[in-house]
Amino acid sequence: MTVQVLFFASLREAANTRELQLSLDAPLNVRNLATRIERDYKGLELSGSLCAINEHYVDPDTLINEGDTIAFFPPVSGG
Amino acid sequence: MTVQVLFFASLREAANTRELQLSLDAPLNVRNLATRIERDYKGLELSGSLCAINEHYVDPDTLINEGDTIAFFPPVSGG
Amino acid sequence: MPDGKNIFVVTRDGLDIARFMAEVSDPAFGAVASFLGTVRSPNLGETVLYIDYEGYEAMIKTQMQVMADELRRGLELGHLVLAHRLGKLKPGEASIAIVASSKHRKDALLACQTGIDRAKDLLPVWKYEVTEKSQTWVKGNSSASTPL
Amino acid sequence: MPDGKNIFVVTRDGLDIARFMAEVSDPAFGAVASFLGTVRSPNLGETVLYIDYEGYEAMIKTQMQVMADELRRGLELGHLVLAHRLGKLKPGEASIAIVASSKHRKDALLACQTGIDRAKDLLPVWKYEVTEKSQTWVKGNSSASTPL
Repeated sequence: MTVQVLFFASLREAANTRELQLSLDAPLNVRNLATRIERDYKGLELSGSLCAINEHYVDPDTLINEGDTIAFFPPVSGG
Repeated sequence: MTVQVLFFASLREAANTRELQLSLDAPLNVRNLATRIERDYKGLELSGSLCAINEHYVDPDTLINEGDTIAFFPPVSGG
Repeated sequence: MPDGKNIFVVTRDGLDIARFMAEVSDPAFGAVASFLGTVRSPNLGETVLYIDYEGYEAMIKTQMQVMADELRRGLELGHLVLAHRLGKLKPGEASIAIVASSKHRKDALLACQTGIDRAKDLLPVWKYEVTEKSQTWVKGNSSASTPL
Repeated sequence: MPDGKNIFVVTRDGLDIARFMAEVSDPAFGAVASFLGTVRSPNLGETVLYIDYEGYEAMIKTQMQVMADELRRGLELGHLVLAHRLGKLKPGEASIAIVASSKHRKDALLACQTGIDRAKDLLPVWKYEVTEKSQTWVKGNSSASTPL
């Protein structure tokens, strides 16, 4: 399956990109995806990050589906 | 002693004036003054009213002094 | 950090909320909260034509000082505006404004919340409400002092 | 009574608080409350030059809808504006605004209070703070979901 991955703030800087397209083998959850990204992108540390799928917050156990947009970012600091 | 008495809202309407100058014999408290005003101004009912002396709220037992400005008014309804 | 200033306004003109917010804004204080009370219509099912606000102007300012002192004792505030309009106001027009700044968001918000409750207790203002069907002094309610 | 409307704003321009207050004002709702967060300087003893706010814009609007639904479940609100500014903001400039109207004063005030807390939890925005001495991503804190 194909998914879009987004990074923000310090993770965007560490990944040196805002956006990736990835082809993945299902079934896969957010934690598995994070592990794969950390393996492929040295220096990108996702531990402690939050994740959203299709603009809604999800926990690391959440399963990923074809076509999802998956965002990784540090704890938010807006307001 | 001489004092100034003010009325507001429905009490101003019932007294048909906003302001009186009164000469009084001391000592006298707010309750005594109210009784005297009710005696002299028929139709002016002060029971349930609030009182302020020199722009500060006071209870009915408060003593009145020479030169005081004494206001009677209904419970406030501003805001 | 600059000292907080108090601004007390009693006026027959429209309350200029944008100006009040500019008055309290200050880089030293990162939070600005405001509360506006406006004339509501319909009220209790009746269409309101206007409310005529009568006030004891000198005492309103004295009691605004009492309120500001109270609020500043309990809260860490920056600048504070307390404003009440008098005269005839149409539905939707603002009769009262409380605007506060503070370093931390909790204080400015609590100033508005506590402030509007205290304003309704303390400010010597009376509403004469004129609706399509009636005209009456709005019954007040205050714990400011013991009634006669 | 008219239905309450939601207005969500994500912008790189200045937040026009007077316009937001006009948007929520309605004779049916007698209370209008607002909260503005502004860039504070000094912060932790250092003079701030600017804060650059990065945001995930589509998700900010989605989460504003989540916030509005939450607030309306617990409170009897009229109209509601949720607004966040992005980009470089100087000290004193407003980064976030919450403006609500309600029939009774308690609801609009609680919408601001609960709203700013939830906004800090839910809105995907990150601050890059540039002071005279340093430039850092401000450490965030959110209970929106379990971190990795």
